[in-house]
Amino acid sequence: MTRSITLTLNGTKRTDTVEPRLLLIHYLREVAGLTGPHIGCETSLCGACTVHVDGQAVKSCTMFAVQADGSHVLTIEGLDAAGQLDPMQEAFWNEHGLQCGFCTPGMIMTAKQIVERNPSPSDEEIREGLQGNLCRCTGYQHIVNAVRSLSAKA
Amino acid sequence: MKISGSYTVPANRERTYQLLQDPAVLAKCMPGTDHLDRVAEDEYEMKMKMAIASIGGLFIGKIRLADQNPPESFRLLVEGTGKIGFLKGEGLLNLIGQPQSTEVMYEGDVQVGGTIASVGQRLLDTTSKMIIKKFFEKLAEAAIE
Amino acid sequence: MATTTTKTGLLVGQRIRRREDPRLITGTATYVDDIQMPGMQHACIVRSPHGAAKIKSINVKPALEFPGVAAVFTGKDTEKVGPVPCGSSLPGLRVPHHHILAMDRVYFVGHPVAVVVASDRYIARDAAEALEVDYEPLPAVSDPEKALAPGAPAVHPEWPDNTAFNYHQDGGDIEKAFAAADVIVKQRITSQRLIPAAMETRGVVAQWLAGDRALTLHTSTQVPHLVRTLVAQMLGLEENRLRVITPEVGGGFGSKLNVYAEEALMGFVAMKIGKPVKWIESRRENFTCTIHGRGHVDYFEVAAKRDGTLLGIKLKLIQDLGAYHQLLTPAIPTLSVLMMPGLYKCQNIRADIVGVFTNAVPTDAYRGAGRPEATHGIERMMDVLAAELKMDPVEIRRKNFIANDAFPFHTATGLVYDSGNYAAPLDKALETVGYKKLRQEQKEAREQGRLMGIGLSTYGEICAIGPSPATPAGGWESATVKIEPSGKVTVMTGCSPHGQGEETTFAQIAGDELGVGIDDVLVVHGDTAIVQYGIGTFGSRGTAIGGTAMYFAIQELKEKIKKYGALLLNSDDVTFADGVCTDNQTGKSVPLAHIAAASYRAMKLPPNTEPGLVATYFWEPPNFTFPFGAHIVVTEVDRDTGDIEIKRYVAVDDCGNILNPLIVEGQVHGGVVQGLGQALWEQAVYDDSGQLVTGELMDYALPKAGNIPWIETGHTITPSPVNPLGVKGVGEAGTIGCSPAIVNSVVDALSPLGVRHIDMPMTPEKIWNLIQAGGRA
Amino acid sequence: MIAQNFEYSAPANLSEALKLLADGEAKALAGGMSLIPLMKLRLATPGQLVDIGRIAGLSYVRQDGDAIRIGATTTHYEVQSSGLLRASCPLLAETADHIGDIQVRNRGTIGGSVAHADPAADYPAALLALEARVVLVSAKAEREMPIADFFVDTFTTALEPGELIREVVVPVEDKSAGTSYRKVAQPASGFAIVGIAARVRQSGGPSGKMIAFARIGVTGLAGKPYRAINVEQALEGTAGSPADIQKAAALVADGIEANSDLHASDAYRKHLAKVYTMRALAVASSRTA
Repeated sequence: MTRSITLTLNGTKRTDTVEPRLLLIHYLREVAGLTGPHIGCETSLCGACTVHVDGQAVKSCTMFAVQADGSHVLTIEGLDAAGQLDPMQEAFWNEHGLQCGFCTPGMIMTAKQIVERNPSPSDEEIREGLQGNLCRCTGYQHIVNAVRSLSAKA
Repeated sequence: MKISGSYTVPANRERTYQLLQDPAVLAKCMPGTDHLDRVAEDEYEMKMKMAIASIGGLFIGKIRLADQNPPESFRLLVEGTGKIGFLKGEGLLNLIGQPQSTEVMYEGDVQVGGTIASVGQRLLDTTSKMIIKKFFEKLAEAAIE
Repeated sequence: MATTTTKTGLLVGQRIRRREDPRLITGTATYVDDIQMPGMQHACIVRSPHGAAKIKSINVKPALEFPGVAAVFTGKDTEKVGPVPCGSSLPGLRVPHHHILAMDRVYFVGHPVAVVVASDRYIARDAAEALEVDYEPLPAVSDPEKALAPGAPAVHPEWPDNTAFNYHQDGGDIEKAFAAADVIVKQRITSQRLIPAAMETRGVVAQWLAGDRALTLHTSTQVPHLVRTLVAQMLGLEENRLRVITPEVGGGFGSKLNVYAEEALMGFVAMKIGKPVKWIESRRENFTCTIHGRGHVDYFEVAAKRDGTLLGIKLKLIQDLGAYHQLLTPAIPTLSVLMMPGLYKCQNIRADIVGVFTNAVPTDAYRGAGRPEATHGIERMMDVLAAELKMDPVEIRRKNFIANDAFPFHTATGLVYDSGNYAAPLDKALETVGYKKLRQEQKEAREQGRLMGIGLSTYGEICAIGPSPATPAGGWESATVKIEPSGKVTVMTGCSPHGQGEETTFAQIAGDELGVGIDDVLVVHGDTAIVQYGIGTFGSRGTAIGGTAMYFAIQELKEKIKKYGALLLNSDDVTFADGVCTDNQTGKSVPLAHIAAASYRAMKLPPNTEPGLVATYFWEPPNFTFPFGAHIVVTEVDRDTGDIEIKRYVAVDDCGNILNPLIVEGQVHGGVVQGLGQALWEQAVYDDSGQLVTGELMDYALPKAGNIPWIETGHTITPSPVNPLGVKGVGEAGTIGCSPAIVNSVVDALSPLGVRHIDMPMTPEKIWNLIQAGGRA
Repeated sequence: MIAQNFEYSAPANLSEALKLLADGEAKALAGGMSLIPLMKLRLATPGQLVDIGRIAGLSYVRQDGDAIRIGATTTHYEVQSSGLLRASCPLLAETADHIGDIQVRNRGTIGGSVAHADPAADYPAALLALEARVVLVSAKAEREMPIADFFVDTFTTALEPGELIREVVVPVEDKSAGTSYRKVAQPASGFAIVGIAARVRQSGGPSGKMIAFARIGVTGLAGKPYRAINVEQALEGTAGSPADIQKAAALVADGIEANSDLHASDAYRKHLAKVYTMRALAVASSRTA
């Protein structure tokens, strides 16, 4: 009942044998050994597991790893692969867009998608864009500041 | 969860009452149930294969008829347990004779527990209404047969 | 004690981005679920689906038969493990024996019944589903007032009245106060059950090294040392054989200020199977098994003179405890009583608490822990009273504020408020929001039939918890400061932060005190094998107590630095400042790194001085601190739908000196939004059979980015004299100030309809019903 | 969090997929936004999944005369960002804006959503107002039906075992039409407590403007989405004044057995439906040319 899948994870191709029911988040964390994408719920609402699959922000808890066969998967770990923080990571740091940090990797991946699609979003558009990512610490304001700070630069 | 409502069955009161006491008819009306196994006077065991869209599961439970006052009223007690949760319901059914039919008025309380209770809140009301509707539709079919 | 006024250093007082962030923004931080160990097993806990039931039998065989299952344990196996501890004591408190796994009865949905251990989490989950438990469901009761009614189902059969304790407190002469009153107002006010919902659920990794008789628990907690002491007791293990490591913790808000059954259970499992074991709580488990907060029904009576002077406050408080006591469960409502008079000089109080068992998960400390309930009560009552007397809510508050020259102020509840200038944040908030103009706008809005509201709260809180006599398990904090041979500084704090940024703020203080750069300071926490005994992070205590302990350790070190400096400079008149020791006579100086190296090389020692530069300080605070502030909220209610729009949110807080404005703002924002959650959406709902019907994020509404207002923050600064840093604490301020301000605003909006009070959460439907009923619903 | 095990296949083309689905035992998986959460909670335990998400040629938005054909696996994001739909069927694109969140819209598909028939889903309101049609295929046959016939009951559709939605067909909107989707979202899950899709056209006669055509789709209110024909009829032929709209909107919940849950009682839902019908109609009217 297992299947072989091949995908490009943060720029590196890898092949693994997985059960069809293995969620992409569990694949990333337990098979590929990543620690960035997190699990904060089981109803696909918290967004802590957000990664990009072929350039699209998705909740990796709501996708089976087999569905990502042949895809390019980018996680938070892939953002600073060149040793340089991604501007969005830098923005979260500068604006204190995180406290406990648990939602942060998913939040950053969604934030990146927001500005990729709309380089100068309004506050309202930023907030709407973050509806699928829950944060219990920050009250979101500094996160909105972080995303906006980047859009101003763009 | 409180439920109440009424449904009109195309049969006279005596026949409607009879149908509602008949385990073979009840089995037909309960969605996903093949048959009822009698375990005591007016008490039956059942296996119910629930399937509402993608949501599904096997429930094993009991159904009991009580406080019979033919052909006017009786009490229906249902309980079932499955992997996705359990339910326990009790309802009073009042039969009111109409010229060509019988109005069955029901009023009761259903307790739902387990996974379905903690994650399925927004679906309980709609789906229970649907199940009740299907029950009476089948009953109506049985009445015409 | 000497207090610095707002002192801005090179580091202290600056908006410095956090030192902990690089690992968090790159996804390389280690939370419990990130820990992997060779041979590690995974646990899945089987839990009660019933609010109350007898366990007739458990069949573990189908679970054990799954390939990959290592073990299954039930209550019989863990019977000898000590009970989950209750750390608070009240006279006559009834404490049910809280087994780590249920014995013959379950008391709430989620009650752990068995644990299945397998080689991976998927198998553990499959096997757990196969395990068979035969229950006999029993009647349950989940509403505390219903639980007190005669004939209610008994949560614990041995206590049919469901009463865990009665607590009474008097201050002043309440009878006289009420006899002298021109007006008495009464109101029932609830603070609904809330789910803390830290984004990281709880989790434990336990490892037992039989040869060393050593157990290591990695657990997501706010109190690693307390977990060590108490779990060791539960397991019958010598305390020094248990090491507790708190890796990165993804939020707590009080829900991880506890010792849980699962922490001992994983220790038990690891010891039994001889392999490491991991348990990660699911979100549904988090909702049903991790403590809830609030759960108050309060009956307030306030006596006043016609001019608005408060004379006395009576409170009958019904506390929903849940089925058991967790660590602090019964103590939480007593904090509410302490804070009853708020910022007002009212000296007559009476409080009666009844603690009620219900078929629900225990309540315990959730952000604010007892103080938000108290503040919500008094701040609502001030508005109820103002409405009765037709006074402006600002004026009635000013009239009753404790005067600036009255500090330290002894309250009727036995506290001594450290310092305060209560009008200052109120004035600033009023000015920021443009109060006079707003009232004019409101008048015009009302003429147009619009429902516009202006609400405020002037809140006070008890922070820096706390002096040991007032805190179960001790209220001091510890720090060890080591200046390494290279001059780099390592701080080990007994606090165990989880998002508060203490790695940064502590480094700011240490950097300024020792004259080193922020990157020269490393702050270490959360490992009982490395860090000296400590208490933890909760009750807005981290900086005020933990930071102060570090401050004093540094002062000791500075003395030692000067001795070595004097030795190296061959002088007996030196000062240490900005990282160098200077001969006051010659002006010659030696940097800290040289001094540190010399202290470890120890070629020559100053008189009566040991080698090395290490100091440990345990600081016992002489008092709590008492921050305060004013929040003003402008709302407009949609007549057609009952929707509440928050048009302005102004929060002016006074938390004493501010070490890092960026972090303080973040704490206020987060706190306010949790208060907003309570005011508008959040509520843990149990039905009559004890089912938690808000059992997932699908039905329990956490605030989202898109439905909250912009928060305008401001500060006034009234340093605390309790500690030399002059800080008070800010972790809970936002939450405490928020909910009454919002409710007051919406009540104000609906006041033309005669509305005097609304219970939280103020759902649109509730508001719409009030509008439909012309305020009488 | 962990689904029960299942067999998985990812056919490369539609006919292969239909073959695998033919016996009615396997369940089709598209974006998985409805199915996977249920599987994780083990509320759904299909033994076999056929992943239609990677079948080439099932994801498209294209104009075909006076209709726009939308392939079943077209994502909500593709719908909301489709220039063709924004220009020629803006109601559907606007409705997609309201579904879930960015991540859900990136994965969720129109076919999956419609086939799931969640009584609180957003699309059905718009599709009913648009009088859309669905094209269904099975290994044996292909058929097309009006969307109103497709939604049978709560989570129940006209899909036969082994049958798939192949495409959804919506009309190219008349340039003069004004449309709007207005929704009350449940604050926790984002599902519609009530969602109203409105579509109107005005005709200008010598005696002034008049509502010549109105279509109203309602979701969230009842066990299944429906078209509020009584509102449409009450409105058509009127001048479309606020009073006309109010009078017509008041009929939206007539004879409807409304849902009731933790988040909204039946009475409140019915009331919201009226208010939001007014609001959707007001916006739609303001958008008419």
